[in-house]
Amino acid sequence: MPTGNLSVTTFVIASIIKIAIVLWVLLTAVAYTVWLERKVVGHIQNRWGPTRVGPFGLLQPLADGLKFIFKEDLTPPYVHKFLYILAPMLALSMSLIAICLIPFGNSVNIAGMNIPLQITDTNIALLIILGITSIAVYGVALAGWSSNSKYSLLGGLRASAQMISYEVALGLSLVGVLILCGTFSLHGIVEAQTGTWFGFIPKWNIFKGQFIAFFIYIMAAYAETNRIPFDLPEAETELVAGYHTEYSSMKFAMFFMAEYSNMVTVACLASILFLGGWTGPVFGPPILHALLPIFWFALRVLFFIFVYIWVRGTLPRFRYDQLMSFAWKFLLPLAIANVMITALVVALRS
Amino acid sequence: MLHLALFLIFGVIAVVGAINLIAQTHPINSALSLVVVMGSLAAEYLLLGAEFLGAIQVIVYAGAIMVLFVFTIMLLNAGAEEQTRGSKVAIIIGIPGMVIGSVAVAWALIRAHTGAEVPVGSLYGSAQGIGHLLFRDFLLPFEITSVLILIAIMGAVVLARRES
Amino acid sequence: MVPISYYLVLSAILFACGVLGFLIKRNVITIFMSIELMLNAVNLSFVAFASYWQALSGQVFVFFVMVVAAAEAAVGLAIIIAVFRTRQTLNPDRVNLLKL
Amino acid sequence: MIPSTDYIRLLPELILIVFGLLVMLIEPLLGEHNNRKGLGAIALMGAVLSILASFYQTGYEGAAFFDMIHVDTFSIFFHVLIGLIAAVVILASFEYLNLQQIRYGEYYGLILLSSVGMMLMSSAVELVLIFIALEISSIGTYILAGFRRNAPISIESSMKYFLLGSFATAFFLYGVALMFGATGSTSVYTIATTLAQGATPLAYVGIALMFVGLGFKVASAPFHIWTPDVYEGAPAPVVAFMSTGPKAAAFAVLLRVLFATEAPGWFWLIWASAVLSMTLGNIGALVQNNVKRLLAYSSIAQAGYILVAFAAAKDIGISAVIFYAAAYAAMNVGAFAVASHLANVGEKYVTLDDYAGLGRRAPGLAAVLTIFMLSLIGIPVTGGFLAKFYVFQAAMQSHLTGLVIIGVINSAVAAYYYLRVIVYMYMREPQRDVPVLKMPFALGVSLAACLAATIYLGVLPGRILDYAMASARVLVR
Amino acid sequence: MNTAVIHPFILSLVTFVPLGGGLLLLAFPRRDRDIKVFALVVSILTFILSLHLPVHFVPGQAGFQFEVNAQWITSPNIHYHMGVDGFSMWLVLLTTFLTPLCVMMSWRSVHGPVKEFFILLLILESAMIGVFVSLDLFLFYFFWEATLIPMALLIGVYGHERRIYAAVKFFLYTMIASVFMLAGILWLYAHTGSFDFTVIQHAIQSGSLQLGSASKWLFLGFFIAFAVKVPMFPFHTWLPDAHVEAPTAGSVLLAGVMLKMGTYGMLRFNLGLFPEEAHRNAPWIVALAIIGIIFGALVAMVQPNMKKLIAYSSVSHLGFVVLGIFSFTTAGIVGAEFVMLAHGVSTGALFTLAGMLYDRRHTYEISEFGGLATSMPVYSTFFLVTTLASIGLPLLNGFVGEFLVLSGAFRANHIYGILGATGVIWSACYMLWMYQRVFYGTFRNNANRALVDVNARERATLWPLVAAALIMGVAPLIWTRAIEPAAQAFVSNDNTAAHMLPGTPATRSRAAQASLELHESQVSGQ
Repeated sequence: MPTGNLSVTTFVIASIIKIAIVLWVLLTAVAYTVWLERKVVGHIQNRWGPTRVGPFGLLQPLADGLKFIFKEDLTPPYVHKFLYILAPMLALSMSLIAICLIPFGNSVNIAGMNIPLQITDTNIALLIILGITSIAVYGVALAGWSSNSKYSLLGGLRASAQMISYEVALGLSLVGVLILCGTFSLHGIVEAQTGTWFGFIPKWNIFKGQFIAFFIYIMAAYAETNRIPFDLPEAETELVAGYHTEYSSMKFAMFFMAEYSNMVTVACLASILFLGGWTGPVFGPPILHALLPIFWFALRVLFFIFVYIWVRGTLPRFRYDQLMSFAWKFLLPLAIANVMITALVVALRS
Repeated sequence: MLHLALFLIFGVIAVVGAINLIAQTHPINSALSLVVVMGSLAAEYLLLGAEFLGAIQVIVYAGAIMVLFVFTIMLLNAGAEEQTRGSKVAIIIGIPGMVIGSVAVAWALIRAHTGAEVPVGSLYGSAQGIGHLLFRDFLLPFEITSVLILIAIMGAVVLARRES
Repeated sequence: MVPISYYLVLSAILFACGVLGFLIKRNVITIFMSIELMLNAVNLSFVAFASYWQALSGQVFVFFVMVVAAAEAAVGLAIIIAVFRTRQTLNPDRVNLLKL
Repeated sequence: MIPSTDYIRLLPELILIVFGLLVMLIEPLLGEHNNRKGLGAIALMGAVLSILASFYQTGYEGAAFFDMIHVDTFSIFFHVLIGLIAAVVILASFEYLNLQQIRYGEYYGLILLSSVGMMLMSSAVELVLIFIALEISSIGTYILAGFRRNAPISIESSMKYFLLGSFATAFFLYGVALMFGATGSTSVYTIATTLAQGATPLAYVGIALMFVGLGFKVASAPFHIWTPDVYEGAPAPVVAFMSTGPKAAAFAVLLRVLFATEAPGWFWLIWASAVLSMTLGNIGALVQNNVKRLLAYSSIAQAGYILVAFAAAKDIGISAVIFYAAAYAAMNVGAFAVASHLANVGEKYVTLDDYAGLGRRAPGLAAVLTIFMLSLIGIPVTGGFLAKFYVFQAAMQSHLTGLVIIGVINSAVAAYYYLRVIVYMYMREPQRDVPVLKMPFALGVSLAACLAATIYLGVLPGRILDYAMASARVLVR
Repeated sequence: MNTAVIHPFILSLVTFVPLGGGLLLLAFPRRDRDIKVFALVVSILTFILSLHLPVHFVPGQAGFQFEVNAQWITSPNIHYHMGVDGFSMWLVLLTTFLTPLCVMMSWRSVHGPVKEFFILLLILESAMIGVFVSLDLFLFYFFWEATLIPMALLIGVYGHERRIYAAVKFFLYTMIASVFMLAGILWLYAHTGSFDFTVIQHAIQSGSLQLGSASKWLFLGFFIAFAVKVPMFPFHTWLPDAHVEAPTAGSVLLAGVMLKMGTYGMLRFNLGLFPEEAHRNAPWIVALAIIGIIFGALVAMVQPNMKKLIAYSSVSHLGFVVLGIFSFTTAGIVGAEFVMLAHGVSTGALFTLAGMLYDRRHTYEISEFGGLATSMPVYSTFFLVTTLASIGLPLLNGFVGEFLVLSGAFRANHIYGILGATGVIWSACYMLWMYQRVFYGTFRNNANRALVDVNARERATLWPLVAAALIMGVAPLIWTRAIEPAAQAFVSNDNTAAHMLPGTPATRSRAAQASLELHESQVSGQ
């Protein structure tokens, strides 16, 4: 939707440029997240991780990518062909669409034009992201079903059950934030977190009493992205590789990318919702004014991704029943309690 | 113009999806067709300015209800449906009834003065607006809905639980 | 600029599709999906009429319909699972202990 | 802020919700081997308290929650009626649950919570709330129908009920949508003022579609096909509940929707549906051998009689509907309570042959069932007689001679199959050995209550009739 | 003691004492003897109470006596309105007279639960009395329907082999027919706002209620209900079945009282409310009645079964009643009423006697008997008297009624009289032939040799019946005194109606006319 002082043409052009940049950054980030993961896990396990391809193995992602592209693309017999192909595309495209709604910073002035650092800003961005992530379940579920393999099916079943279950807790954990900020717009949420108490405690939501919500969100997000300790849908010891057992080559790469880009999205959201987004000390020349928020934001995202990897290297996998009861019997009541307390406090204060 | 084009595109998608829902024999195809219908309806809602509803439509319908359907289909490993003859009552009463009903609705719609064109988003269904209504005028239904959901949860547990 | 009646006609068509599906489909889950399709069609009508009357209450109604549909889906699928467990079929013609 | 009187106007529902939750919360706290019969007592207490609360409401009539509900004579009447039905059904279930190994907590919880829906249906004046309440009561009963989980027919009946019920709900909703389109409002009284300025075709079709939806709920023809199957498969006390409670509530909604809105163009719909219901119900019942199916067809026919009163219209017709709903509840709950007791473990004994010789084996039970049957036929001294008489009289008052003739002929035909039950009980020799359990105290109390209500309505209907008349006047204003 | 105090309550008492007794019986322990004694006491008490009616009845007074009228239900406007005139009073007495006898004759012959039998019997008595004393149409219908169930149960539970078929047939026939009456009643209420018989009658007579084309249907609605109950010729098929299968007491009450509910209804409602229609329809009704007389007699003649024979004879006798009613003459109507009473007594006696035979031999087949006069002389004597009474021998009760009916019929139309009179001859044929086959000749069956004659209880049952038959034959004036004014009221109402020119808007009863004249004279006098 044309906004501010931009004409339609410039809006379209700016959008295309933004999309290109964001996608490029995202895909690179995804690639290097994989590298980072291998590296960090390696160090946690007293290994080196990738070292051969490029300095510190920095070119490893490139090699991986090449390998994916040139692998033979196998389609097993007896699969439901249409859905089998659709599933990874669905998964990847949903995760890419989600990132479009994430703002990376305030708007910047380029050549007299006020361009927001975000592909789309809507009033209900958060809702749309929730909607898209809920659609993403189809990718996993359909992959599991269409492969016509029992491992895949079980993985798909687990994935969809798990994602639905944790989505409830995830959604509820956001309600506290929404009550505090009073908007669905991610931009608005960040703006509501600017400023500090006593000059040094930032007014982030996590410090406004949403730390329980924050932890619920983190845990639910791990489950939503099928990460350890909630990676039962692809638990290799039981299910070979879960829903993507039968996938290979680029189709497998799509799932892979979808998973990591989801991680990035989730990390971005966590930063925006709980840690103040791109807020931070801004100083120096105008160029720094423009870049520093992006830097602060990237820092937070990086932190979350690191935690992801850290957790993966540390924690064992849950059992399936533990996973479910954890969601319904622990996270959900906790989230509801958090919502109620937050609402009560807000109501009493006003 | 753009509005009409978008309406037509999503409308056609919705109708095709609906027909596909009936035409497909495998439930999972039907389910996905329905998801398509729901998605295009979400777009229609946006065209009508109901932005909150559009999002909720995707989250609740496509993202929750239909996932449940797909989940159930997978769980039961339901195959393509058998072509049995079906209930005679349904055919004898249902089809003529449907025809009569459609004619009646069509007649009513033709006679109703709803040809008015309403500009895009003239009624802006923002989250705030709906929220205000929900927590004021529609407070009681909103609260009572919790009873409904409680019953549904309880029922689902009771019915689907395996007897020891 | 799209006349409201276009939306209503679309809604009516979808509703009719739902009814037809309910009548001719021979799988309980698909039959249930047809019902969901009908509810969706109704929702579109509500939103269109809400625009027509400039009354937000029509949209609120849709909100409630969705909640109810979700509750219905939970119960309905549980029932279907239970039926499948006892009868090993989803064909309503074979679920015939009670003659219709 | 919401004034505190609003909560009083919602008090019966609130009490039911609290007790419904209480029952469900207490059950898991009891150990595996503890006696769970106390749960029934708690549920009963909830129902009774809500009835008392309904009586208490008489001092607090008026609208509440931003005109969502109206508490008036009409709604209080239905509140009390539904509360009584729930209480009696709970009483009648004490032994049954034990016998059929049904879990107590959920059962009582569902009964109480779906009663909340029914009560709200009778007081709601906003289609949104009516819809939600309708769904609460419907979904509750869908689940209850499948509660005999080790019996495939029970879950099958639940499925049929669910599918057709939701189908009907969709029609109801479409009707509401068109009504909203015709008037721009979903509030019954706003709709009334808009419609008073002239109705569009949309309103006609809307009313027709809403009637289709509600017709399913009250099991009136041609929307009745689910009834026999569902009633046969569902647990007998649940059938007692769902053949009366939701039906009464749906009739209340129908009354509000048709009369309070002064909606146009439904007369012939109702007329045709009444004739069809009576005829198809009675003809269907003639050949039934299963008592629950027989009663199911009978309930279709009874819905037809009530619709006759609808056609009669205005205050006298409305009061006839209200009175009939009460009488019908008394006799039908009673009949199903007896059936549930005789059905024994696994509902094995539900055919007429199993009732043969009951007059000798269990004279008391047989006598009670006889009275309920006589009431269903419409024999004097019972509520059924006066109810039917009142209905036909109302129709005659509105010069619907044709409808009355069809109705009275139907009620004469109906005598045959009700009589068959009596004939089997007293005049046939038993074919096989059918054990009759000792009558538990709670069931005895519930039967006595139904019996007392049936006779009371048949002999001293004055107070209830006056009350029904007052309710009717409130409704048409 | 001033017995007038009791006047407003006497009808309620008579009606509800048996019901109260029946309800008390519910609480009784299952000791059969106590139950029987109690039932007997209650029914005799009712009879004694009902004797109050003829004692305090004022024969010359027009209208209803012992009236009680109280609002029962406000909306719809239903009154608890009771009262008797000459017709209904005697029918009440007939009922209360027969019931104790029924209790006595059932002393040993109940096959099934005894307690319920007597409860049903007492409830039935209440309902039947209620039918005769109700003056509110709703109340009338209420009791009318209420008689169905106890009777159906008496037949269905305590009857013989094909009892279920008979009970269901009886129930359905009468039930289906009576709903037409219900429709009629509702129509009348819808147009007058009242169920009260007198109010409606006045409304019709004064012309404030224009029946118009509906009157035909109203007449037919009421008529069908009553015709089935009587039963008139094409509707009679339930009667033989019901009689054959019913226990003795059931047969007695059925023939003795319940059939009279039909003829009473015709008299009270078809004639009372729609005199014009009655006149218009009289030809075919009379034709049916005569067919019933002759057909019933002929069929009775060929019956091999004693009870069936008596049942068909009832069809024949009740034909006389209808003939009398629709002759529209005072003599005919008084005769009709008298035939009702006489038939109640004599047919009751016949069924009682047949029942006694059944108790001994468990069969009703005439061919099984023969020569009983030798083994059971007393019984034979009773039977002979009753047979003669039924045939209509002068000095016995049957004669008076039939004579009056026939004279009335003659006055109306000679053909009616002649055809009706043949019925008397037929009845002599079949009754005497039956008597001859059963009591005279040789023993065809050895079982008959050892039959025991009537015992004391049975005599106690029979004596009142025979005595009543005699008294009614010798002193009919006791009865007709009260009946005649009521009959005259009908005929006079009728005449005004009959003489009215078609198209005249309002009908005025002669009484109304008279009061008008009186009023005018008073005005002019002042």
